[in-house]
Amino acid sequence: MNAARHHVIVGTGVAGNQAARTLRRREPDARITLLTLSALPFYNRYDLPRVFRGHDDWRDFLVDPPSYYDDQHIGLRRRVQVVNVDARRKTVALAHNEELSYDTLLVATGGRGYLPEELSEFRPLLDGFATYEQAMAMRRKVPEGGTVAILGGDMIGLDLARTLVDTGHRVVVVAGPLTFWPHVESAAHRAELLQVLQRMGIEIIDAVAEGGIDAIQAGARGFAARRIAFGSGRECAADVVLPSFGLVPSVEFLLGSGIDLERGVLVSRKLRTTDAAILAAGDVCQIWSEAEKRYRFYYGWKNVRAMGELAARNLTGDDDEFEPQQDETLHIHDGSTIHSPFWEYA
Amino acid sequence: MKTDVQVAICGSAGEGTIAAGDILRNALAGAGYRVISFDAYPAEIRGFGKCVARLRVTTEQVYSLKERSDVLLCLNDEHGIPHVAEVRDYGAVIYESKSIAPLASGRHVSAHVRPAQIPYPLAIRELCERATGAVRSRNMVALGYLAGLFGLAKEPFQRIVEAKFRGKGAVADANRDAFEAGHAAGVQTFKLDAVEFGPPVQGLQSTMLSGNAAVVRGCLDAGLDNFFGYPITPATTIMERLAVEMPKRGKRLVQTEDEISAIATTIGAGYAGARAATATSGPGLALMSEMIGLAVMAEVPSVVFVSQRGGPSTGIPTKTEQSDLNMALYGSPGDAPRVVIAPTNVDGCYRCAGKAFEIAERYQTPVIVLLDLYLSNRYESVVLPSTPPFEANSDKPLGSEELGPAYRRFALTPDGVSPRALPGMAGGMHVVTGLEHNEAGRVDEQPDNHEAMSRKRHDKLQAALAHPDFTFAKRFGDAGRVDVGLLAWGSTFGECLDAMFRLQAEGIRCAAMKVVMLQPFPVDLVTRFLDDCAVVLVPELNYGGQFARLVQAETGRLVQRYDRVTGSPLRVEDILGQARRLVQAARRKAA
Amino acid sequence: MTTQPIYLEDKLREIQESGRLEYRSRSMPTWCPGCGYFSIVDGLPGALNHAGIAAKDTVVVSGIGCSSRFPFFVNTYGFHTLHGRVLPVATGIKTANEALTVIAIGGDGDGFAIGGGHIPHAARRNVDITYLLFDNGIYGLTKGQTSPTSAIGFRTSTSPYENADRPLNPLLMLLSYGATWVGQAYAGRPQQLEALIREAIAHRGFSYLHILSPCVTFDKTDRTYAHLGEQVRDVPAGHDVASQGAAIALALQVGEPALGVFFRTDRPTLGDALDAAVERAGGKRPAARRRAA
Amino acid sequence: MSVSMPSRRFDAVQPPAEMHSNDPRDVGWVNQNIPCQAACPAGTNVPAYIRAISEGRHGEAYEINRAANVLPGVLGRICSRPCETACRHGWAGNGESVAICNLKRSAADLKHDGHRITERLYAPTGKKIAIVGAGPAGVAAAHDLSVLGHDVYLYERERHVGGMLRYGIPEFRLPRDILEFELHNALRLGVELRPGQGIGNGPGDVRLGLLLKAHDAVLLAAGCMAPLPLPLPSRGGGATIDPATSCPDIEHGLPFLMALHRGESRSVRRRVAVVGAGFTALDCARVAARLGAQEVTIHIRTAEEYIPVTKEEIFEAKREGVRIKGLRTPVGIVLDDAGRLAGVEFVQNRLGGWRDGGRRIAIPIDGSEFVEPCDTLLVAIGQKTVNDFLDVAVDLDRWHNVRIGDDGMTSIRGLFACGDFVTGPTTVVEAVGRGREAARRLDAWLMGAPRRQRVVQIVPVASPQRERAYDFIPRQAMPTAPLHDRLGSRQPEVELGLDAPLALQESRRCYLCNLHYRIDVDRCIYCRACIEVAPRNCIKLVQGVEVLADGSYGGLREAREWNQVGAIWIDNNECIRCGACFRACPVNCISITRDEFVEVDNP
Repeated sequence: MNAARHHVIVGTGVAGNQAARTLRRREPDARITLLTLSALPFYNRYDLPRVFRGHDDWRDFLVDPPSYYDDQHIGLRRRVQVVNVDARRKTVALAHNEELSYDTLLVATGGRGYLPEELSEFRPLLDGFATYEQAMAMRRKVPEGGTVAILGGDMIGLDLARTLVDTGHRVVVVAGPLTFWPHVESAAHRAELLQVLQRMGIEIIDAVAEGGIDAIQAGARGFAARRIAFGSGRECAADVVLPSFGLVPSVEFLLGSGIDLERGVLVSRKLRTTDAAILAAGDVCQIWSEAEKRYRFYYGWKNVRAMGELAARNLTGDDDEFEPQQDETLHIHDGSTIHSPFWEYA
Repeated sequence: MKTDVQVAICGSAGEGTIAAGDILRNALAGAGYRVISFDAYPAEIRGFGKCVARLRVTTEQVYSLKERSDVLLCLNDEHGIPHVAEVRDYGAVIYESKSIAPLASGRHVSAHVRPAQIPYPLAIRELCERATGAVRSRNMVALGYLAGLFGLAKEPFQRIVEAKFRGKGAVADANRDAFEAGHAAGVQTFKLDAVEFGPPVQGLQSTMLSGNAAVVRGCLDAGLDNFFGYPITPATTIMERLAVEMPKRGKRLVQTEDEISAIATTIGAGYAGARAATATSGPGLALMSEMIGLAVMAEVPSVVFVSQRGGPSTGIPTKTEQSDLNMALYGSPGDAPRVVIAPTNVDGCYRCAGKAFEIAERYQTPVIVLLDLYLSNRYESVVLPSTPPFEANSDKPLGSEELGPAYRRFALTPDGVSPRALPGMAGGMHVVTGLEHNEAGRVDEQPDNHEAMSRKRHDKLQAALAHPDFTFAKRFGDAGRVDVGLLAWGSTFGECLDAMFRLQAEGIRCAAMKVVMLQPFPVDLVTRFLDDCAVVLVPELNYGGQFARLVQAETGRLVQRYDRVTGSPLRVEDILGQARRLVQAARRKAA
Repeated sequence: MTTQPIYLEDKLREIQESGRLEYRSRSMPTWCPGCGYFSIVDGLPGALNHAGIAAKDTVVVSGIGCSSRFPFFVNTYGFHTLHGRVLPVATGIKTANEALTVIAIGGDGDGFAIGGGHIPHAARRNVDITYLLFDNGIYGLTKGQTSPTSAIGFRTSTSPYENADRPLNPLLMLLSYGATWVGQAYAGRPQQLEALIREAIAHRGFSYLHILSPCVTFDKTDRTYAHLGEQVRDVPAGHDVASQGAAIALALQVGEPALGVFFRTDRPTLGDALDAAVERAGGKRPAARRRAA
Repeated sequence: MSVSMPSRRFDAVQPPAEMHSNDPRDVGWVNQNIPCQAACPAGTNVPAYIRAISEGRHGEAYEINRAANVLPGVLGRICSRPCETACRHGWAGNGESVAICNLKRSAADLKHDGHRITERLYAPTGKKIAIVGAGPAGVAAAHDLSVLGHDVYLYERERHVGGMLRYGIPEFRLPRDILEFELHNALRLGVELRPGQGIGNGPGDVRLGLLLKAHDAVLLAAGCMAPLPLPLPSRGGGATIDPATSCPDIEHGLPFLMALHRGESRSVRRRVAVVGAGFTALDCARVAARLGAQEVTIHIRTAEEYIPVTKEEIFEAKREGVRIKGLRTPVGIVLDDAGRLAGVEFVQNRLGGWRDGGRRIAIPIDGSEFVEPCDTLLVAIGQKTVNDFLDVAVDLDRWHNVRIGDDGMTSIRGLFACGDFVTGPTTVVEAVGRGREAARRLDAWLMGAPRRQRVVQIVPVASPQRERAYDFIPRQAMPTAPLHDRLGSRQPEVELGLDAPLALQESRRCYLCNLHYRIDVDRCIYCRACIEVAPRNCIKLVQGVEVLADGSYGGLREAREWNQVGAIWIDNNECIRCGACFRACPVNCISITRDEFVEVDNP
């Protein structure tokens, strides 16, 4: 029976790919299908800031060569969108009107950037940095020594920020409660950290102190492309504005599937959802933490990869629990630079 | 930067697949690229028929299509899926992203795109409906997308579309809007493939012509007066184009009720002194063969274009083959020698068509110009001479002293060609008949006469082997002794030439020869070539090695046959394989 | 034309119980969507079914052309012959086995151009076959050239400056050739079409049914559903089907094609004549060769 | 045999004459094919009024609404929109549902000032009916019963009629002038108002027993106004207290809102916590934000996906700064030394089984308690009915709501009940629907038989009335007041309404599901021209159709092979009424009718 099993994995991030790798190792004959919205095979998103260091061929970012999927007999379907999961019939519906049936389903859709509702009306004026395409698009928009305004911050945004500063760009971080997301920092420590950021060459604007963001507008001809207006009347010009408020899990396609959701997919520590055939792994998972007595997300490349690995094992006979792999404390080096364990990746 | 991009467009006949290919190749030729293109399409006009249009777009001169395409445009999933595999790594696969009918698992193109290929889903149908309110112009959406994605200039497309749909109001608008919608989508799409269109060739003023279209140009430049025809795939387009062009030049075209009538009327007009022709395919030639016998007997100039298709009988009307050679050479009651010539590319179609009329007139004979579906429907960007390189009149001069009571229509002369009087000429009155006749044209069944006249009809054609300004056979590649020679005729030669270049690149001494005049046969040229080759490969698209047998019979030399009847053109790869095998065998023997 | 809503399952029951579906093949017709020939490929089964003629005793013979794909879509014996050569083949089959119902099928090009030479002879011999001629006034399979029934002024790829050849009048020809049953139908009126096919088959002798049908792909101007729908009318009440003169008069009114039976008469068929010759020779009538059921 | 046909032009469609039908296949078709109307508790004929709007007949659109739900201007603002959840345009692959509710409002907004409402009055019956409670259910019933010719007396304990509409819903969602106008229209047909008159045992109350004697029938529509208590132990093991009474910083949501709407003053402190997941909870949070709270958080037991509030409502609340936190149940409160609220103690939940209406059960996780600091707590976890005023012995169900029979009557002859008073808390449109249903039953009882019945009216339609292009119009967003204009005061309406151009665009999006496309199988020539142009997989070669128990049609059985094709048929379930097939059919064998429910008088 196992030989004939069809494992379908939604999402080809770190978790999905690690799961596929593991599944193949443990079930040489199983049918494995990866589904992704991306046009490219799995590449290292943490690496994307490198586009500002002159790496602009997507092939440089691939983790495995295309031949890997053929050699491993892993079906890789790109630019396909899952719109619905029918847990009873064990099928996923794809946006182009195709139906795909599975024996086991692994949800590894990860998260996408969170945009606070009060900013949603400005969406057309904002940029993203989550995909290779977005990264390249942003690089084209930012001139030599140009300015990038990062709203919020978060460790992904700050990672880009330090690269931008390195490469001679100007970076303004509009700081708020999520500036060090996913780190949770006390008010006192936050103030200190903000100072360190300034020492790192990043300009800081305190959103709250400035009465919040009133509007984001397109700049007039001949001026910077974007203008941010604050409640206080202060203004800030930039070539691109990048909202960076942490991640929200991508679970829309699971609505109505009967799987338990809150913000993410609610899973046991064994990464099992409320449907026996469906597991979840990575940033999309909201896992019960016995220690903290709450459902929580475990971010970071090490955690996500471990989840992918574990989900695959639990899909193929094991029954183990997830153990966090990631140090979550934010360090300051000799008062002049910060270092986040979330910045460590292979 | 060199450009060498092959685009394949596939879909059902009804989806405008062929039309899309046609617009694309014309636009690209117009933009200054070199283009070779070939469409494969079914007998059904609409519905389930599967079509593939392939174009190879280059800046360097090439002679055949590539094995692998760089870009695939799928207008529907069912027909697209089998072709995804032909797309090269980092090539682009463009396909419909929103199916109307539910698709079974794996029946969408996206399930077949290999990891190294770049998927470009496109809501073709929806974009079309949004832009035009209808679904007809889906192909234009796809073309627009292609142009937008690869940054091709819009202008040539707009020019072609404008010309193609001139005066068709709403249809023209719909196609323009659909193209624009697709183009916008293409421009917005982030390009991830490794396919690049470099700048076109500076100042290249080529025109995109199919083999049949080139034949038409040749006919017109040679002053064709009358044309009679009956529709048959793949020759029909010759007549269709002539129907448009001849009246413009005060010439006449008549669609007869069948091929029998078509050849008869052609011969009648030829007898009356007109430059006349008809066009057909194998089945039509079969019907005509008796009449061709009459033309031989009556020594009436007449030109028959034969575009071969898959046989025998109704065979495979929409596939290519070179299997009518024997019928063209011999098909008729009795000994009926005629001239048979076969161009090897679109440019050759033009020259052979024009020359056919000179030869027919000069030697008072039917001339069969052998094409095939692959050549007839193949498009190449060609540069035509500004002034036609053909004689307006090739009739053997008829001195007034020869006219009169003593005039003998079939007088035996040194070159076998008798001065021909045309109806209306004073003192030239005579009778032609299908019965054996004497110099005066009177019925004569005497053995001596029959032998003499038969000799006359055969010998006069030998002079055609010296006809001015005509390529009877031509050698390419390395001079002197070679390890392997490729000998071919007709459409097959392009693949042989590209194969030859590849063999040379592999360090194999190699030459290739095309034979254009098949009857009378250029024995000396071919024999000399054969003697230079350690081994000779004769690739052709028929089962019986008709050309190889002809060569062996005419030269007395042995050649290696390579006969394929897949209905598709030969693949360069296959020719290479055969040639390598022969070379290795020869070397082993030598060692 | 309902004053009550149409209820699907009532219709389906009616159609399925009628048995007509058994005369259809499995393969879906491949004509262009909108083609009038669809109605014929549905009408013949209906007619055969209604007349109670077993599919196995029926042979459908055709030539070359769009219409001649017909045999592939009916569940009877079928013979797809060469361009224009349908009637001789049909005649041969009928002569070999009088027990068969032989339906000859062809288009306007197949029948009146290349095959034109055969029609008069099939008619005057009164071969006991039914000839369904699908007339769409154009060559469809070769992608739209002028046909013998194309109207004057009609533009096609081979008459880009308007067709100047007078279209022939098939009904007039057949009436003059001596066909013993001549009628006309329109693809847009499926029920009437089926009824006429039924009557044509029922007729003993050479029956010729001329079926007007649009080519939606290559004729967007002349013989469209819209135009034909406006032009056609029914054979006037009181028309005398026994009168060849009346029939000819009717056939001459090409402007508004009449639908229905033009002419019907009885005279010995080719089979009768052959039988008679046998009798005169004093021989014995050969029993029609039976096919295994 | 005769084969000649009637000699009129053949291609002309002869449409079916207008007719009424009770055939289960027609009734079933309407039920299955007009999802919005089927989903509306008041059975509003949505396609009809949207069609009217697209033709600029806003007044007529308004009347079509009024005929079903009595208070279109009100529902057009605050309806829970079950119709939009059901809308065909929102089905997979079809895009977003039509903004039905916003259109309903636009009809009310855009009808011209001189608009005269139409009412088909019945002759006076001389019957006297008392209705207790002037909320949506009571008002709807009063309207219908007065139209049917009865003398109606409407009792209301509050000073003004309107119930929840007036006292529960904030003005920024429902301006009062709109409410006044529609209440007036509903009650102007000789309904006698008795505002400020309580029914029950209290001082000044009229006793129900008397009411029963004095009228031919009494209808209880007292609603569901008593807040559910939330007994919470104060941290440090204090006695369980009812927050509403014990601490100035803790209040029940509904009384909080009602007090404000009575004109009493209320205030909140800096950090406001709201517990509860309904419209009341959201209203409390948004009001709190307007009263100057810095941080407003709604704490819910399950998750956003499962709470019975429209997504638009949640989004607007979030834009106003309200945050929602899930999977938590309050288990205690934390008071500071001064006895002021310092925080609320919650326990983490996990999701349990399913409740009806797509809701979830929350199961607390032992030992996962935690404290959220806050200064004001508003409890809006639901309401219950109060029936202690009943001085007559009437049967109750296990939720202690009055039990009614199929005839709408309680265990006491002549005493009817309806609305939330019977069902427990629901929605306004539900209450209206129940009120009208009760009126119908009460009338039937009084008159001895139903006076009206519902039938399917089938009317031929000459053309599709739609263009394919309409299907690509995006859902028109409701214009809203800019953030900084909102939080200052409780008055200005947040949603500004669709103007005429927006309404026209939006109305064109409606598929007009009441259009029924049929193929006349007898005239179809199987040419498939229609399938060629179909925008979806909506026209099928069929060999059978499933007939359901109630005689209506289920799914089509498609044919794969030519000899199985019994008919070509339009799958009205897939059909989006684009009209492409109608235009493409060469023999005009496709007909369109408008099939919809109408109410007709019984003979």
